[in-house]
Amino acid sequence: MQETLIDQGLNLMLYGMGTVFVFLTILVFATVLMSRIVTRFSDDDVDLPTPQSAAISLDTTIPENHRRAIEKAIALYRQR
Amino acid sequence: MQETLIDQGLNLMLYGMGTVFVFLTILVFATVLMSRIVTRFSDDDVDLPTPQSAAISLDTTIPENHRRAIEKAIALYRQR
Amino acid sequence: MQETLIDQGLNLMLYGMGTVFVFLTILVFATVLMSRIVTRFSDDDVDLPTPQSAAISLDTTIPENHRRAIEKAIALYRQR
Amino acid sequence: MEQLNNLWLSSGVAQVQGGQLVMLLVGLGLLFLAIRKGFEPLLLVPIGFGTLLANIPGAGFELAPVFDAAGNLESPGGLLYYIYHAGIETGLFPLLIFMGVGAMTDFGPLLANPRTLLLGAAAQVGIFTTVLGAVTLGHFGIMDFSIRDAASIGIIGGADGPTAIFVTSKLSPELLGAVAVAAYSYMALVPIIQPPIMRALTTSAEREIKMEQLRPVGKLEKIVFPLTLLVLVAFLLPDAAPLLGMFCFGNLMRECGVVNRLSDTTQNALINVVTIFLGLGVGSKMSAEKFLNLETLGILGLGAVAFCIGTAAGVLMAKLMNRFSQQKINPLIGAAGVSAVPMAARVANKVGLEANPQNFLLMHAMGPNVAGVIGSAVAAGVMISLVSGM
Amino acid sequence: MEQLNNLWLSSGVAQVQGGQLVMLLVGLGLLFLAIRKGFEPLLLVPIGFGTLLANIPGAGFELAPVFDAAGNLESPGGLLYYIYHAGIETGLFPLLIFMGVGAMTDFGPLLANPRTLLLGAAAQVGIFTTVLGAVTLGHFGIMDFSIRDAASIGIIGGADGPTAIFVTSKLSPELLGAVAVAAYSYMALVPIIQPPIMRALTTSAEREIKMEQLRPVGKLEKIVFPLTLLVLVAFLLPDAAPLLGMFCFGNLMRECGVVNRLSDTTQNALINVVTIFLGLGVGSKMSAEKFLNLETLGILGLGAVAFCIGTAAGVLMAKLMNRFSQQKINPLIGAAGVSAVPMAARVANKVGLEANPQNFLLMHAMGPNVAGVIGSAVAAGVMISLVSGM
Amino acid sequence: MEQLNNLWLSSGVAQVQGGQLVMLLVGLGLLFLAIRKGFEPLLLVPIGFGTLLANIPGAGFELAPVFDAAGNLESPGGLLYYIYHAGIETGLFPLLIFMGVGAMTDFGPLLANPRTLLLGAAAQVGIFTTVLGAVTLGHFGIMDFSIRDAASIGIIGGADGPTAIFVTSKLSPELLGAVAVAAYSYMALVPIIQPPIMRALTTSAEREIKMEQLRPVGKLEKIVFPLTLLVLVAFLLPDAAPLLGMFCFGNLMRECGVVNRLSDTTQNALINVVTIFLGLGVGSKMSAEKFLNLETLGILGLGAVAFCIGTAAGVLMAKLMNRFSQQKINPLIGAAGVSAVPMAARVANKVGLEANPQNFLLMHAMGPNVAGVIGSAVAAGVMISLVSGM
Ligand code: NA
Ligand code: NA
Ligand code: NA
Repeated sequence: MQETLIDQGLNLMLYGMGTVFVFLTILVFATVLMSRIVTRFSDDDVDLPTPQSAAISLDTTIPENHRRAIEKAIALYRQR
Repeated sequence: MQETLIDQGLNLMLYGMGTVFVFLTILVFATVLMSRIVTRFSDDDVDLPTPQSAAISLDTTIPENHRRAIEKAIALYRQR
Repeated sequence: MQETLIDQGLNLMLYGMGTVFVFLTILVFATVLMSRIVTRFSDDDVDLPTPQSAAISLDTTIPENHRRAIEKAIALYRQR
Repeated sequence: MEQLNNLWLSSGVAQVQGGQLVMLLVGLGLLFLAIRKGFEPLLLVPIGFGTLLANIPGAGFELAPVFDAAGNLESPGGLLYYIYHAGIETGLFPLLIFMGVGAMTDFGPLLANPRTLLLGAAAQVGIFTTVLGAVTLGHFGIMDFSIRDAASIGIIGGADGPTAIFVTSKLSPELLGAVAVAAYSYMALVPIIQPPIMRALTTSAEREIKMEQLRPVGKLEKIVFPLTLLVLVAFLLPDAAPLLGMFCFGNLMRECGVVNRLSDTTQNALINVVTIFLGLGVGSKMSAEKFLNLETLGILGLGAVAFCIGTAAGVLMAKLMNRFSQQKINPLIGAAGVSAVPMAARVANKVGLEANPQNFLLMHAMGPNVAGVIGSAVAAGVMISLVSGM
Repeated sequence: MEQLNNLWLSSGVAQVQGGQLVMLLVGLGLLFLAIRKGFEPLLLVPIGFGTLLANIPGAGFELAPVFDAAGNLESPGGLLYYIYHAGIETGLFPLLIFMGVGAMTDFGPLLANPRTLLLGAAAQVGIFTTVLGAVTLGHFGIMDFSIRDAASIGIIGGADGPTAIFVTSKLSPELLGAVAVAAYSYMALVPIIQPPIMRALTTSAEREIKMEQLRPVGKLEKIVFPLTLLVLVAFLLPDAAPLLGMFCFGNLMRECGVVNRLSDTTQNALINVVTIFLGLGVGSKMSAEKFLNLETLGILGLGAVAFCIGTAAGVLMAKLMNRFSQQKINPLIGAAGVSAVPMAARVANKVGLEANPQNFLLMHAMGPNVAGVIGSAVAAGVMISLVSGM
Repeated sequence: MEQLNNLWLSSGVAQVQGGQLVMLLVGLGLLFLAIRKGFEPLLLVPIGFGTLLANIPGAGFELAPVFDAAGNLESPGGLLYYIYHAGIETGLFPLLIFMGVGAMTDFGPLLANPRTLLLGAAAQVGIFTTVLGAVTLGHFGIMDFSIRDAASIGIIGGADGPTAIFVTSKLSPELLGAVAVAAYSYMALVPIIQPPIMRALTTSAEREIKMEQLRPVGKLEKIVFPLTLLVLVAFLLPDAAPLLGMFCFGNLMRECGVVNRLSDTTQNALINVVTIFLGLGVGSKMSAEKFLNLETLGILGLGAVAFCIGTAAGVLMAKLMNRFSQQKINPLIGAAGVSAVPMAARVANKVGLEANPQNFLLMHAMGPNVAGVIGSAVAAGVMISLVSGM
């Protein structure tokens, strides 16, 4: 059966809009469920670990250049 | 007519240097003209608009990492 | 002569470990030698020249964005 | 004299065609809008300048490289050629932008009120009614739109630049310039397009609805959410996986707290470089024969319609949800579901403040706002999959 | 109805295979280790997420592009395909990472005490005994390991991620996922793996040895050292030149003091971008058929053995050196010779503090630590050269 | 024993050729100049190190990749191969550098005194007289220079590294190493080359000329200028459009004020990364057979001549302009027309201060200085166009 362009457009609208709604509705439930589980299993938010390790010298949380910028900012400020 | 290498070089010099001078001379006039028009049409320099919008979260003028560096610099300085 | 897999492994171990040790041993001597020569030829460490030049506008030791971050940090701090 | 003649023949004045002249004006116009009017300058400055470069007669910015029989380079291609084929035709640049956008997105407001995902879904109605409009124009021969073109035009209604570029570069590359320009222009026009529609569809009482304060969202929830979304996408809608996968990856880097240096670079150097190239690459498709035709007018018109319908659908969906729920939603935040992050959320806030100067809707509107990004990425995945099979 | 069927067929649930499901769990497991347990998150977050993306059924992240007969693109490839082939298959990403690592490395402690280079050499024993273990498993048909596979597995013992990825992508690309995961996991486990071995092989008196303070190292020495190393590599071991050459280049940019802006970018934006892509690219090789087999178990087991032997060899070498030298070395710093910078040096410091709370070994351990990087790059060069000729 | 023999055969000592040895010394010499003498270190450190890497016997840094009949990779290429072919052969790296340089350039002083554009034009005389010198050497068989080579050598006189690399990679790739080294070396030597010429051609009275203070230039003028320049290029000289187009694009991003984050990245991360790769790629062309020959000596000699003539022409042009104008120009700023930004402007300032300690010429000299960049880009465009047609 030959589909006209309009048929194709209608199909696209129907299935497309349907998928968007179904997917996002499922996502609503999944999110609510996830939040409940997560909130129950973690008593508090503070319990996230500080990372123990990092690759070679990559472990500074403040990037090197920022650290330097900061130090220079402070040094400059003091000089004044 | 077969051109010698020197002919080619002379041609290159003649047309090349000519183009450079003609182009930059025109640019002088265009620049003067542009400056006059621009200065007339904008009474003042202050009238440049602040941009109204930006893409998703891209609108912070101070990049995020700088902002953080700044905040850390200030926090560090205060601690001392 | 057909080599077994184990022969290949033994060869790899023998020549590999040998190369690692020979190379790093040579490097020990080369480093000691280099340090002696360098320490003799440079009376002091302070004599390294400050670079005289740089390409177009590339000569700021503090990258532009850091400089700006610093200036903003100081300005912000003062405002408070 | 021969050289002089060659120089003249190679000059732009001798080579220029009317179309190129007009396109140069279009490029200047885009720069004017971007710089003077503040229209999404991060994209429209590169797109506008790319338009200029691509339409310089004889400059060869979009020439393909030429190789001899042995595969050696005879003459290199133009800059825009390389950018377009390496980054846009392959889809890499939009995906990297999505990674960066993910790293910049805070899902906190959405997680505090997941129902607002439905507002992000509703606003995608704009996409699909526009598809219908485009096929109607095509069906009656008014404009030369195929189903692939219609899908690319519809996605403008998603109000999401990289998504629009991703879809259009896959389905209708020749429309890329017009679609991208329309998408970013209307995103910039959100503060003008949306408020009248929002006011028309709501009563003053509705606009004054105060929403309860959002609950605080824990770090762990924020870490698990992008993974939840990715798993759902993996099982239900793999067609949307490229866009949403990179989006979730960026967001996970942001939230997990252990790769801050990667997240920083993603949000700054990487996304900035890719933005420049993406814009130039889009500009390279702004040639006269592709842009200066009736279809472009159709695209601009349909795009405006898409934005209006999407806005209306978001507002109406919020009103519908209020029928069935105790916790009332201010319908203004429904308009933020079109995405256009963060502009649409600000507009909702502003219109809300007009009705009630104490009513701050910004954080509430951020939920549907980011939901709209997810919604249009889903729509993009569905359309690419369905249209490819048609 | 046809469309609905198509949608269903294109959904992940309809396409998923058992192996993919397990690999998705593996990916989530890696993310858990990286985020919750702090296992080398900079690499394991991208690798873990890449594993998820590569195993989404029907998402096509690792599909190759399709060209028509005229060479025009018919359908673009997936993101992970481009990343893998452009950056990992070519070796570019590991080399750029090495440049960045060089720019982050301070050779000062090594220059102050060059003898510690021998500790870095000794720790590579772990690599080669592991090779022997792998060929033994292969020889007796217990596992399907070739000599190329054995070399790739051995390099895990080098405790150096980019080196392991560089070697494996050249010799046994199909093992890349397992080898990279093993390498980074064990690097993260150094604080658990090493201390018992270190304590077992040393007496309390040995652990209490105080080392004399390191002499200050001049700027000029630091500038000349990478050049000395490069010249030695050039003349004695060109096979190690790609890795060590880029390492020396990065270090020279760091130390020379006149290209700080290049060094800064190398240590930040550049290495961060490459790290993200390297991780995703490795993840793309984490497919069920390549990862879910007995060989992976063998690789994980042999990798653990390699780390243990390397640690032991470093400690024992230090004890051996003490036999022949007046200036005693605390044997704990020998364990830092496996590299795993800077973790192994910290572990040496910590175990030393247990024995004598006044004894700070960190700077002393940094010498063998960076020596271990050189040592495993040398081993990598030798193995690639020898194995390619076998 | 066989392995031992293989190891020996693969070692550098067994493979090294005299030429490589000398080139390693050349590389070390470039690094010495860059680090110790401060010769344009941002380019000469990568070029020098690239020279070392390219001349390590057996390291394969510039090997091409090998593919089997089915198109699969058999052995990957070397790092320098990929860098050269992706970024230099295509012209991408010089163009991106030009974008970054544009984003770093302030046209204010030029806009305040547009006449100084003529000084930037005059200084390009150095380029074309050098072309003439090179073809003369070629014509009489003294050196083996074609017209393409002569154009590449002449462009050294433009005192603009990326322009020289762009032209040479298009016209005479085999001369790339020598031309780039000459260009950057002489740019670094500007403080030594220029002052004697400037003093010889001016009277003390001329050197003491005080110029009136520059008028303030508005933001809008700075925004419109790059667009004006681009439009002129588009219509009159499309051959110069690639270089000047990217230059204008960078400058527009800088001045327009609405895309600061793009401009920042262009001036920092992006230009730094490209600079590293550009330098390494140029270094890859520093092989013995291409560099160690009489032609290199000729190139170095002609390059020096080009700088001297360019300097002289700039100074004389300023004196000529003073004949016809009321507002006197200090002829010292004519020397800044060779570009070599910002070095030549500083030299003009310094020589001016010697004559009159109250006379600050720096800002006045920045006008001809940036005009010199435009001038040599124009010359580059003309030469590429004319030479390609010869
Ligand atoms: Na949207
Ligand atoms: Na190691
Ligand atoms: Na110049």
